[in-house]
Amino acid sequence: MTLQALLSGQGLMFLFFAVAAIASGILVVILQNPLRAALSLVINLFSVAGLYLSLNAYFLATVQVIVYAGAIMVLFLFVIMLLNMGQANLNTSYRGVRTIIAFSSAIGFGGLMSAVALKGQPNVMLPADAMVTGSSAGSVEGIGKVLYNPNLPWLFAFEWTSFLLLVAVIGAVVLAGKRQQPSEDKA
Amino acid sequence: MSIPLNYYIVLSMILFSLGIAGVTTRRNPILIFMSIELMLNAVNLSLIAFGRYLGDAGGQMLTIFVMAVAAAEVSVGLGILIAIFRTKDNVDVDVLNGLKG
Amino acid sequence: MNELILVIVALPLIAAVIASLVHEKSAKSISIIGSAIACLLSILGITTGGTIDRGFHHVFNAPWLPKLGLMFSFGLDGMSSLLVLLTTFLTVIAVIVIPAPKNAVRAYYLSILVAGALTNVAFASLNILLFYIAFEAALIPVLIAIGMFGGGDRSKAAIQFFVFTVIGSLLLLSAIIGLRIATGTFDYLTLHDLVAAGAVDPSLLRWFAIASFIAFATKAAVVPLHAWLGRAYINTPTGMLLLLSGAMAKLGVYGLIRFTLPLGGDFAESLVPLIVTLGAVSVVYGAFVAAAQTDIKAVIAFSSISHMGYIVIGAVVGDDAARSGSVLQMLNHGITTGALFICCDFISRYRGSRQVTALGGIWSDSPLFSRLLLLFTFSSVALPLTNGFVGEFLILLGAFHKFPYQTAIASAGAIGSAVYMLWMIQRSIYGGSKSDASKVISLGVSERSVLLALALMIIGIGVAPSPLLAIASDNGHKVGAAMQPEVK
Amino acid sequence: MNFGDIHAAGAPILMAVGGCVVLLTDLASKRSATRKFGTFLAILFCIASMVCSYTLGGQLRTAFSNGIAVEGLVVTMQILLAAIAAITIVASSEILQSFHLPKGEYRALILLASAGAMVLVQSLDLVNAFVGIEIMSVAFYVLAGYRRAQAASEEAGAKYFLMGAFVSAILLFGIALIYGSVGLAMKANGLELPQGYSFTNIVTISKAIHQVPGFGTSPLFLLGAVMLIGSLMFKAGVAPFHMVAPDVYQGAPAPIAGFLATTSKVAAFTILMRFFTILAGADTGAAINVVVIGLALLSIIVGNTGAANQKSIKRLFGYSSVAHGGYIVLGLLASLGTESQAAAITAVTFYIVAYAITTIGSFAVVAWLGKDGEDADAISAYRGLGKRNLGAAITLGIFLLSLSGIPLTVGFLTKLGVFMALLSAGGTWVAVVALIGSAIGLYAYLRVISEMFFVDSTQQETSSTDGASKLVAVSAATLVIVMGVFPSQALLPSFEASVTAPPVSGDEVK
Repeated sequence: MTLQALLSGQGLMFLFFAVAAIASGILVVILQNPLRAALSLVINLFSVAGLYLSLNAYFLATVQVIVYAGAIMVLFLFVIMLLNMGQANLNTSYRGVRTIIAFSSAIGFGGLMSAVALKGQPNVMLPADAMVTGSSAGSVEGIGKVLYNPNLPWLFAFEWTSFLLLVAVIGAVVLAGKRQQPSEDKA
Repeated sequence: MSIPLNYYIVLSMILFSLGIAGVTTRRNPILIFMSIELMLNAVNLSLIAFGRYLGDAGGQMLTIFVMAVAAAEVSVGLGILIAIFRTKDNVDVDVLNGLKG
Repeated sequence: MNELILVIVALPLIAAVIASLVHEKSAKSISIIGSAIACLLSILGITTGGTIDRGFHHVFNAPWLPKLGLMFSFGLDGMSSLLVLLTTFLTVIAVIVIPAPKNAVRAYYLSILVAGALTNVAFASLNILLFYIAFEAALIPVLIAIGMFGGGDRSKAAIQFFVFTVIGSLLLLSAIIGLRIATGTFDYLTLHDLVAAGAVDPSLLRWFAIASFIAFATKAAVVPLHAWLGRAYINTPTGMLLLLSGAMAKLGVYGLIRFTLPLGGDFAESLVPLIVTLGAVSVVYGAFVAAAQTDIKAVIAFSSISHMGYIVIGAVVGDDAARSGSVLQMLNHGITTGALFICCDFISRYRGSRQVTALGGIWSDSPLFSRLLLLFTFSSVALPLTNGFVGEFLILLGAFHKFPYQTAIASAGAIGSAVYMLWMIQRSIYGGSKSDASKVISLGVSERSVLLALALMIIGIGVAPSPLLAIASDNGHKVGAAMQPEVK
Repeated sequence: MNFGDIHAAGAPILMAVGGCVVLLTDLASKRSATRKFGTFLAILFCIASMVCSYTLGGQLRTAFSNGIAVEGLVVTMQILLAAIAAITIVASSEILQSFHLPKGEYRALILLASAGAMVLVQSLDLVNAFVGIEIMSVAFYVLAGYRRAQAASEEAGAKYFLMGAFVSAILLFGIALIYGSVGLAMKANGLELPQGYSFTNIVTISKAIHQVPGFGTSPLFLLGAVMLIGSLMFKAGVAPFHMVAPDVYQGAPAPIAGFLATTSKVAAFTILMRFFTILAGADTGAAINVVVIGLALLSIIVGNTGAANQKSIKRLFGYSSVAHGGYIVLGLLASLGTESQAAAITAVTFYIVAYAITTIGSFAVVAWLGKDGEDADAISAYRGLGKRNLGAAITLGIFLLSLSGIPLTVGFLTKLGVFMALLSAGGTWVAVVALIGSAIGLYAYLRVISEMFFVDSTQQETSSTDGASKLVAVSAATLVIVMGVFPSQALLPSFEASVTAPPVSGDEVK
C-alpha cells in the first residue's frame, strides 16, 4: 500500500522533493565552503517549497521561494561575500568525520526520534473532504481570511510580529550601523 | 491514494536532526546559523503537514510566524556577526573563544 | 514576665545598634551596660515564673511568619535558663576584658553582642524553625569576627568554619521541614507530644535523628566532625572565642538533649552507643592532639574537644545524674575555658608569644595572675574541689554502668591530658623569661575583678554544686510528664 | 475586540508604544538634550504599564480570542518586569554616557524586550508565547552585544544569538509537535475544537490531556512537551544550555547583564508555571518528571561548582543564576503535584521576585564600583573592599549571603519555601542533592566575602561617579533584608492575595 502511494503521481513528487531536501540538507552540513553550503540551503528551501505545494500550501510555497530562498539567502550570500569567506582556507581534516556525523544523525537520530514519536500513532491519511477545504485554505484569500479574523487568535500574534520586526530593525541598525565617535570608544 | 502524514513527519525530523548535526559540528558562526535555518525549515514542513492532515489553518498560520521570526533573526544575527568580524578582523573559524572560565 | 527572654535578647541588640552609631570611645561602655543588664535579668530567668507550659516557664508566643509556621515562641527550663545565663555572662566578660581591635571597635562589639543575642534566641526557642534560624544566623557574626579580627590564617579559618557548620545545619533544615510537612507544625512542645504518642512516621524520625545528630555533633566538634575546630579556635579573636567555645558549641549538646533524643524516636535511642563511642574517641583524640601542640591557645582549643566529648557522653547516656552533670559541665566548661582563653590572651598580649617554649618567668613577675591561671588549669583537668570535678564525676558515674568500656577509655584519656596540661602550664609560667620583648603582666581593676569572679565561681561550684545541680536536673524531661502525670 | 481586551493586554502595549515614542523622540531632538528627557519618558511608560497591570486586579480575564489570560500571577509578574525595565534604564545612564552608545535605541530595546516578556507572561496560546519570547530574545541578542567595538560584548552577543536561535528552533519544533499531537488526538476521539481556540492554546492542550485517555503518555506529545520545557528553560538560563549565561553576563555591561538575567527568568518561568498547571494531576508518565528533575539538579550542581573558583564576579553571578534557575525549577517540579501545587506556585513566585531583586542589586554593585563605565569585574578588585568602601562591601555581602540562603536574608525564605513545597511533593532525595549543591555554592559566595573583608589590600579607593547604580544597589539590599525578616509585612500578603492557581483547566472549554 505504501509503495503504491509512493508510486502515484503525488507520491513521486514527494519522493523527488524529499530526496532532494535530504541530499541538499546533508550538503549544507558537510560542505566546507560557506558559499556552496549556502547554495545547497537554497536548493533545500526550494525542495521544501515543492513539498508545500504537494500539501496545498500554495501561498506559503510562494513565500518560501520569494522571502526565504530569495531575500534571506541573498542576505546570507551577501554577508559571506562581504566578509570574503568564499575563499576561506579550507581545512578538510574534519570533513570525513562531519559526513559520518551528518549521515548518522540524519538517519539514526532523526529515524529514532520519529520511530519513538510516531509509535502508536495511527497512519493518518487525508480525509476525503480535505481536498476541497484544504485547497482554499492554502490560497492567499484563505490565509488572509484566517489571519485577519478578529475572532481567531492569530491576529494578536500577527500585530506583535510587527514589533518583533521593529526590534530586528533597531538591532541591525545599532549593531552593524556606523559607529559614532569611534575614537573615544575603548577597544 | 495519498501520502500518509507520517512520511512528512519522518522527513521533517530527519531534516531537523541534520540541522542539529550542523549546529553541533560546525565551527563557523555563519554555517551554524545556516544549520539553524535548516531546522526552522523542518519545523515549517511539519507544521504545514500537520495542518493539512488536520484540515486546520493553524499550521500555516504558525508557519507565517516562523518565517517572520526567521527573517528577524537573520537581520539581527548577521548584524552581530558582521560586527564581530569587523572587530576581530578574522574570518577564520572558531572566533568565539574570548570568554572562558 | 513572659517577655523576659525577649528583653534579654533585645537589650544587647539595642546596645549594639546604639554602640555602632555613637563615637568609638563610648561604644564599649554602652555595650557593657546593655549586656550587663541582660546578664542580671537572665538570673531572673532561672527562677520559675510567668506562664508555665509543660515544664517550661516564661513561655512567650507571638507570630512572626504564621503562614510558614514560624513563631516567636520562647520558654525556659532549668537547662536553657542556665545556658542563657552562661551566654549573657560570657558576653559581658568578653566585652569588659578583651580590648577591641583599634581600627574597628564598633564592628567588633556589634559582632559579639549580636552573636550572644542570637545564641540566646536559639537556647530559649520553643519553635524549631526559629531555633534553626538563630542557630545558623549566629554564624554570621562569628564569621565576620574571625575574618576581620582573627589571627594570621583568618580568611581560611572563617570559610572553613562557616562551610562546615552550615552543611551540617542544612541537613537539619531538611529534617525540620520534613517534620513540619508530616505534622503541620514547627512547635517544639506539640512535636514532642506527637512523637511521644507515636503519631509520626518512624522513617522520618530516623532521618531527623541522623540529620540533627550530624548538625549538632558538628557544632559540638565531636570526632570525626571536629575538623573545623582547630583552625577556627586558634584564629578567632578571644572575645568572640569566649562565646564560640563557651556558648555556641554548647548549642550542639543542647540540641542533642532537647531535639535529637526526644524527637528522634527509637532510632535516636539506638544511636546512643555510637554517640557515646564517638564521645569517648573525642576525649582521647582531643587529649592526644592537645599534647602535640606548643601553642597554649591550641592546647586549650584541642582540650576543648576532650571536654565536649565528656559532655556529649553525659548528655546521651540516658542517666539522670549524668545528664544533670552534663548540663552543669556545659556551664563549667564555659567558665573554665573562657577563663583560660582570657589568660592566654593576656599572655600573648604582654609576652608577645603563645609558644610554650618562648614563655616562662610569669610566676615571679605576676604572682596573682599565675595562681589564678593555675586554678583555672586545675578546674580544666577536673581536680576535686573545682567545678570541673563535680561535672565529670557525675558524668562518669552515670555513664559507667551503661557503657563501661567507653567510659574507661575516656577516663584514661582524660588523665593523660591532665598530666600534659599541668606540665605545659607549669613550663610556661615557671622558670626564667625566655624572651626579651616580654612585659610584666599587669592586671587592671576590671580585669582583676573578672578573673577573681571566675575563680570564685569555679571554687564555689566545686564546693557547693547542689543548687546549680538542682536547676540543671530540670532539663526537658518534664515535657513528657505533663502528658503522663502518673510517671512522676 | 473591545476596551476590556486592550486593557488586559495594556501593559505590554504601553511598553511597546513607549519604545516607539522614546525612539522617535530621540530621533527628533538633539542628542545632548535627550539624555534626561528620554530616561524620564521611558520611566513614565514603565509606570503607566505598572498602573495598567495593577488596575487589572487579581481576577481572571481572557482576551483576544483566548490568546491571552491575565490573573494575579500575571499582574504581579508584569509589574515586576516593568520595574526591572525602569531600574535598568536608570542604572544604565553611566555606561551609555561613557561608551557613547546610542541612547534612544537602547531605551527602546529595553522597553520592547520587556513588552515581549509581558506578552510571553500573559499568553494563553503558544503562538503568542512564541512571538513574545522572540521579541524578548531578539532584543536580548542586541543588548548583549550592545557595547560595540568591545570584543567581549560582541562575542557575548554572538554566542547568545547562536545558542538562542538554536533553542528557538527546538522550541518551535516542540510547539509543532504539540500542535500536531493535540490535533490528531482530538480528531481521533471526536472532540471538537471550540470556536476561537486553536490547537496550540493551553486550554485546548489541557482538554486533550485530561479528556483523551492515554494522550498524556503518547510519545509525540511527550517529545513536543519535553522540547518546549527544555527550550523555555534555556531561555531562563538553566542547564543544559547553561554555558551561555556566564559568557553573556561577563561580556555584557553590568546593568544589561542584570536585565537579561532577571527578565528572562521572570518571563520564562511564569509561562512554564502556566504550562505546568495543566500537566498537574495528569498522567504524563515519568518522562517529564525525569527531564525536569534532571535539568534542575544538573543546573544546581553545574551552577554551584562553576561558581566555586571564578576570577570574574560577573561570571560568578552567571553561574549563580544557573544554580538559582535550578532551585526555581525544583519549585516548578513541586507544582506538578496536585496537593503541593498552591504552595509551590507561591514559593516559586516569591523566589522569582526575590531573585530578581538580589540579582539586579548585585550587578548594580558591580557597576557602582566600576570606573568610567567599566565594570569592577575581577574578584581581585574586591580585595580589602571592606576597608576602602564599607558601604559597598556590606551591600554586596548582603546579596552574597542572600544568594547562599543564610537566614535573615530573603534568600533563606525563598529556599525554605521551595524545599517545603518539594518535600511535601515527596522529592526527598532531590532536596538532599539540592542541599549539597547549595553547600558548594556557599563556598563560592564566601570566597568573595572573604576577599572583601578578610584580606588586606593596598589598593586605593577609586571614586565612583555612578550614583544611580549606588542608589539601586542600596535600595535592593535594604529590600533583601526587609523581605528576609518581615516578608509578611513587606510583600508576602500581596502575593498570597494575587497568586491564585492559574485559571486553566479542561472544564473551561464548553
